[in-house]
Amino acid sequence: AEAQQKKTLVFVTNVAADFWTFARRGIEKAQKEHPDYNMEMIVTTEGTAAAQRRELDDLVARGVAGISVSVDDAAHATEELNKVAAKAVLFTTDSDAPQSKRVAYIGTDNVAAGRQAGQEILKALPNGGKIMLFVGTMDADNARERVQGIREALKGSKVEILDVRTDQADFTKAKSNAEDTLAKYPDISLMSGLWSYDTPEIYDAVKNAGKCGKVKIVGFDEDARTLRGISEGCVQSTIVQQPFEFGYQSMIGLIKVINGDRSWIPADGKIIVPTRVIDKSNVAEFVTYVKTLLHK
Amino acid sequence: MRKELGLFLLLIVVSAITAAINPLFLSGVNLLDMANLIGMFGVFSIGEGFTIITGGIDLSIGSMFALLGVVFVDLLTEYQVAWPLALLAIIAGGLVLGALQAFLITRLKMQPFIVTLCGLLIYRGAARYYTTDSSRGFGYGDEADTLRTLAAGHVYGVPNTFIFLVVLAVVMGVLLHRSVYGRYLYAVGKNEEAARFSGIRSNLVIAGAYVLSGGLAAISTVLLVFYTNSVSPSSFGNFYELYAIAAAVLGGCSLRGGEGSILGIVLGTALLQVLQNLVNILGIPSSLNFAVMGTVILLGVLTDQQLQARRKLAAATAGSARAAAAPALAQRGQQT
Amino acid sequence: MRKELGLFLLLIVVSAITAAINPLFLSGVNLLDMANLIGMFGVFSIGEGFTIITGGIDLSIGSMFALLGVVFVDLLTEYQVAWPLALLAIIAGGLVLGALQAFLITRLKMQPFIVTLCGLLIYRGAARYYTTDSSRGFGYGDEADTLRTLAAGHVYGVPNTFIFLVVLAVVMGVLLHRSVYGRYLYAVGKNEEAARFSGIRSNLVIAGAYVLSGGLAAISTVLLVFYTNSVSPSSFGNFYELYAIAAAVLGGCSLRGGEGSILGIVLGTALLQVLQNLVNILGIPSSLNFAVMGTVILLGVLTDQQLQARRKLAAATAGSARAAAAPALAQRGQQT
Amino acid sequence: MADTLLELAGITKTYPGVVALDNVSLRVMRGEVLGLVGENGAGKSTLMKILGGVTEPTAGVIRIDGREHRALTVSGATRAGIAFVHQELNLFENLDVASNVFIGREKLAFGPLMLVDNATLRARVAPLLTRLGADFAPDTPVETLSIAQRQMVEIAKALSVDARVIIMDEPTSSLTLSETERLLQIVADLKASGVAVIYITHRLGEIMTCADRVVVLRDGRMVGELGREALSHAAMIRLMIGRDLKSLYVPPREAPRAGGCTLTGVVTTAFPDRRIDLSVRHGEILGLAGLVGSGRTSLARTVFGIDRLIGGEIRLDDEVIAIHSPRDAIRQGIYLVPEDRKRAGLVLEMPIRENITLADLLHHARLLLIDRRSEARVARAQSATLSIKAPNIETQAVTLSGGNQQKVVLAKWLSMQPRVVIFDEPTRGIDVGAKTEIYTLMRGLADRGVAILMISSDMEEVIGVSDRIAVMHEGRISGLLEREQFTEYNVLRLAIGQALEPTESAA
Ligand SMILES: Nc1ncnc2c1ncn2[C@@H]1O[C@H](COP(=O)(O)OP(=O)(O)OP(=O)(O)O)[C@@H](O)[C@H]1O
Ligand SMILES: Nc1ncnc2c1ncn2[C@@H]1O[C@H](COP(=O)(O)OP(=O)(O)OP(=O)(O)O)[C@@H](O)[C@H]1O
Ligand SMILES: [Mg+2]
Ligand SMILES: [Mg+2]
Repeated sequence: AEAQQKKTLVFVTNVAADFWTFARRGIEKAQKEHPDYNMEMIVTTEGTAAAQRRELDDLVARGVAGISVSVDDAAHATEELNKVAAKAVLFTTDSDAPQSKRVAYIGTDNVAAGRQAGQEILKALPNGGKIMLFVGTMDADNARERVQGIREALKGSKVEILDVRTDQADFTKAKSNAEDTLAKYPDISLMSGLWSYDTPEIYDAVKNAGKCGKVKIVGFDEDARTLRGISEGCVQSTIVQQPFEFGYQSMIGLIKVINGDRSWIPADGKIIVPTRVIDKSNVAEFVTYVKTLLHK
Repeated sequence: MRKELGLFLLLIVVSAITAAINPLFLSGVNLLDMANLIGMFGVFSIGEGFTIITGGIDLSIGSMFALLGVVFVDLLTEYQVAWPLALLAIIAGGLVLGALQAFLITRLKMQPFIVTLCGLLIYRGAARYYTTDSSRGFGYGDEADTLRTLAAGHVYGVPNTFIFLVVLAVVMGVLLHRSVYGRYLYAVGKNEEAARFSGIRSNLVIAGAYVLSGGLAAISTVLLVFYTNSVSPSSFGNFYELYAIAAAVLGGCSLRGGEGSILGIVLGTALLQVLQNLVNILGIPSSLNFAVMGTVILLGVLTDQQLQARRKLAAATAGSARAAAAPALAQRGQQT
Repeated sequence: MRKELGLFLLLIVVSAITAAINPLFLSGVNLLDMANLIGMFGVFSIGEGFTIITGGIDLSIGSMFALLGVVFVDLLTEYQVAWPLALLAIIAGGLVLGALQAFLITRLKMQPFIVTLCGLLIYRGAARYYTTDSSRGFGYGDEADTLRTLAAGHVYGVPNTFIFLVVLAVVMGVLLHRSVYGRYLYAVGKNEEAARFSGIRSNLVIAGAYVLSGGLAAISTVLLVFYTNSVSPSSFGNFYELYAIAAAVLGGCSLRGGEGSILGIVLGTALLQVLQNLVNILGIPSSLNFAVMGTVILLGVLTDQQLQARRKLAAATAGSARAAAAPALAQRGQQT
Repeated sequence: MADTLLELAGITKTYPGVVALDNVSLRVMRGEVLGLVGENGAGKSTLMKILGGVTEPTAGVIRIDGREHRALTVSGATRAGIAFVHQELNLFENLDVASNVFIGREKLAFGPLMLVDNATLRARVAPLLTRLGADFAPDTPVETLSIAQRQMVEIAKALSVDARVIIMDEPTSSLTLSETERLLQIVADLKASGVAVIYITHRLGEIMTCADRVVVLRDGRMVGELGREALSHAAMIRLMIGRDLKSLYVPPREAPRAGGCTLTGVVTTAFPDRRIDLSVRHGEILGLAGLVGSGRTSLARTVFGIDRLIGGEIRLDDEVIAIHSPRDAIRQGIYLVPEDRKRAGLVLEMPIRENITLADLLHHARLLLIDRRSEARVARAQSATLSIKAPNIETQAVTLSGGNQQKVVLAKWLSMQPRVVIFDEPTRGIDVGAKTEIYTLMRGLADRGVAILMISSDMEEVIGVSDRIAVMHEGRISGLLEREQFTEYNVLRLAIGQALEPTESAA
């Protein structure tokens, strides 16, 4: 019965990915600070808009007080989100839906992150070259935005994007895509993985082919092997988001709004958690940070 | 009817337990949300049921959703086609895909599993290629508002999808259980050769099931599109054929063909939806969603089978011997 | 052998065309990459083939990979278990899961499709729950380097996985085509009742196939884990059962049971991998990956079927009569 | 003979590699019973399938009411008043009896809705079942019926058509004497009402009883026609196999020995409240007769370990043996030749060699690997001894005729060491030539000291082959007959559960 009294806050992800483990830690931290709330995380089963809509409906039916959601297919979910916003405090995180009546967005600016990656690519290839991008699916917003950012940054340079290969989030396929690229383009200069597992698979493929250093790698996110690759010098750099902050700030922010405090929210509602570039210079310190977060 | 009764009881028990733990399960909002989902999933599960009754299977449904879905949205938004036309085009599309599969199965004598598996691969590939992997949706405008109201609206709070399913179930129930076509379907599903010897054009009967499944998949596409308002070609409808198969099998369809009822399929769909709902309502970790579903299906089918075996044993006292042995053998025995 | 020959020719033709367009297809690097993938996928496809020959199916393979995969990595990294122990534990795990399914299928007489579908749902759910949806990988340390060298290394450039597959294929080929168990397997797959009337313990024979499939899935898990170096419980091995089924069916296994050969399954696996590779090598949009696969399977099965029908027509001159009619009928029989 | 009802002229049917029918012409008169006989594979069923519209002839015409057809369809044939009782059962287990009887010809209600009017169907089927003496109702699901009952449903199906010609392709293959008699009575009634019947059977006695005229086919050709007056077993057999048959039955060469298989108080799942006591001695053939559903097959399945033994014990040479599975039975040398050879006797798609060695594979294996040469040796020897007609031992069993298939099943057991062999309907659907060979084999076995239990519904066979006859009635043994008591009358009395007349037993 007591559980019914407590207000419930829920964090809804878009796909099942590692990334969200960090957010979970953030939520756990918030939970410790606010034991009078009941905090949950829902890792979706399917990663489809339909599944997410069902989850949101069910949460509204359950009468939860606040929801922070990484929106699947944000451009088209407005109506559903508005329905949710009418019943609960609604934040978006990681993937925004600016047209909706969400109160705030806490997350990355993926186009900016893409631009950052573009800068890193330029740094790695001062004389230009051919590059290949790898991602799970291109119909995900963050994939499109990152590609867009990279293209913007590379505009006018001598770097040529050959193609974007997709793998449906199948790691084996991701790795064989990387291997096939090495086979097809012996002169490839750089490969970039846009989703967290892509970069480590590229790293493995490049390393197995004995092409470390010859083929540069720039990636996204903080997979352990990505970081190891950076320490080894096989991976140039990676752009990391701060999902821990997504989780933590979402919960704290929801509580603030529930208590009537909206003063901290900017006009467009966007609270951008900046992305960071991890390269050889700061990787050691970052690894320690990640380890303490994950293994506690 | 015994099978349906058992399923109904299972549904009641599961619901009662859930409601006991969290009474919100029975709240109006939740019930109507579920009704809506049952409506959408029920439509294509009925189609799947028809193909299963012929002794076949349709694995292509989920990919059909993706292909028809992106085309449908494009017709409305990109090409500004009037909604009745777009609707017709999509339904025609579903029927044509169904007919194509039917042709390969009945004329070229390919196995349904293979044909529809290739359909699964090809349709989704086509959808992804056509959209160059970008999703399609109704974003800014309010396209096809009339159709949207029809597909996603409600009457006195009851979702139209649910009303549609009820009507469809009645119509399909009459078709399957009372009409000549239905009878032939059962006959063909059980013993195709004998059906041909009885002058039944079994090819036509089987083809009908696949065409119907395609048509109902098309209608479901429209319902699903208006539910999510967008279609991402790589994930839209992924795996939904498994829901449909599970619903049909739970509802008493046998993959060996010749068995199943509309009521059973609808109840099966309802059970699957309740199971998914309760995971969220009870706050069970969502990672266990599929596991809960798998466990309940397993236990459900198992209990039903044991009960039936016992019933048969009891009936056998009346003097039948081979009765018990034969089906047990046939269980995993040869076909046709 | 004719079927295998046809498949081999198809493989040659596809390869030749690809090589003609892009000679890099035949580069050492590419061939060895492919050999590695064929090695990994071949192992579990052989297991799948065994279950299909009994007239059943194993849909649970992909989810087994996920469950066994996360446990395996955890044993090595989290619990620092010595690698031989961890390897044994995982293989035992695969065998136990297989045995569990075998029990439900042979003892409780449930349909293999249902049992393994529930396995698919439950194992993945368990994997996700166990890891709370986070992936497991070899990150910072160099765990199990000996085993890694065994699983992911190579001898004179030839990947160990491929060598393993060749050895396995020979062993399994002898088991299937020369041993008493193999003969029983075909007999049970073709006509379980007649097999039982000949004193064959068909339950044991069928159970053997599922246990074997589980065991080979476990070995594949290890190979796959060392290939990707990490396991995401929600996506690892997703859909791989379909690859396995497709490879087996392409290779001549019939879903009605009683047909198929190891050589065919291996060739089928090879064809599927070549198809995926050529999409990348020829720079065909990734979105068409599955579509290409679907189309080639469809055309392959279709051509083969037409050729066989023609051959049978010719062979019938030798005097066999009803033989031709019977399989044609059964062609579209139901599956178990 | 003025009334020609229909005529088949110059019918030829070729399957790839086989000429099933070669220029056969046939005329059917109104109200006659035309017997059609011939060896297995002679083309009887094929000819009838053409008439029933199930297959198309390669050449020839079908004349009905003066109109010529190149081929008929099933519905066309039905419209022309041709009804068909198929040789292979063509029923739908998932539907009830009435639905099966009217399948493809449903009575519709509600006009354009094309709904099936079940009530009418059932009402129409009920009298047909009564006429056949069937003990089940129109709404009984077919899956609960025995083979014999199913055969009655097939017959009811033919009767339900208002037919002018009824084709009966081995309608009695699963029926025992009393049902057969009833059917023959129905045939007579049909004839009296002007309906023609084409009657195919391998039980020549039935032909003798009912046929007005007999047409004999051999190898797809019509080899002769016998009028009522010229009808005799010998004449038919001569035409069928092209020579005289010395004698159908072989007498025993040695007297039965001591020992054998003894059942005491055996209870089967089919009749949980009945106990069976029976013993078969080494060297004898014990016939087991009874009506349809009397429990003979269940007894055989129980002894062979397919069905569970609920009570009682089985002794072999005075030793109690435990049989939980066919494996146990086989280990004891107890073998079963099942009644449904295609389903239970053979793996049809396997070659003869593999079928023959299937039950004894371990003897052809070293280290669990099969020695194909040893297999081939045994298979070749067996097919020579049993004179199996096939191109070679790698021929698939499907392609063989019924008689040769049955011989393969026998070869499987004969290659091992039989002590007791149970034959369940050993000659069902098998032509006279092959029958004799099988009888000779059985007798040969018995003479070698094997105990043989022969379940048969063919009265001639039971009386001709057995040394003793046991009769079952509703799950129990209702009596035993010694050779001098062998009469149809006695068997039948016991089969319907009446005691023998005292004069008989005194004699
Ligand atoms: N498939 C079946 N379903 C229900 N009851 C059956 C079936 N087969 C046989 N029975 C019943 O079981 C009992 C014993 O049948 P069984 O087959 O052993 O007798 P049988 O004398 O061999 O008959 P048949 O001549 O048909 O083989 C009978 O009461 C029969 O009606
Ligand atoms: N569908 C078919 N395809 C090829 N050959 C066939 C087919 N049906 C029958 N045959 C062949 O035609 C010939 C005649 O067969 P049919 O079934 O007419 O013989 P039957 O006289 O009815 O024999 P039985 O007494 O065994 O029933 C046989 O050689 C048979 O193998
Ligand atoms: Mg015949
Ligand atoms: Mg019997």
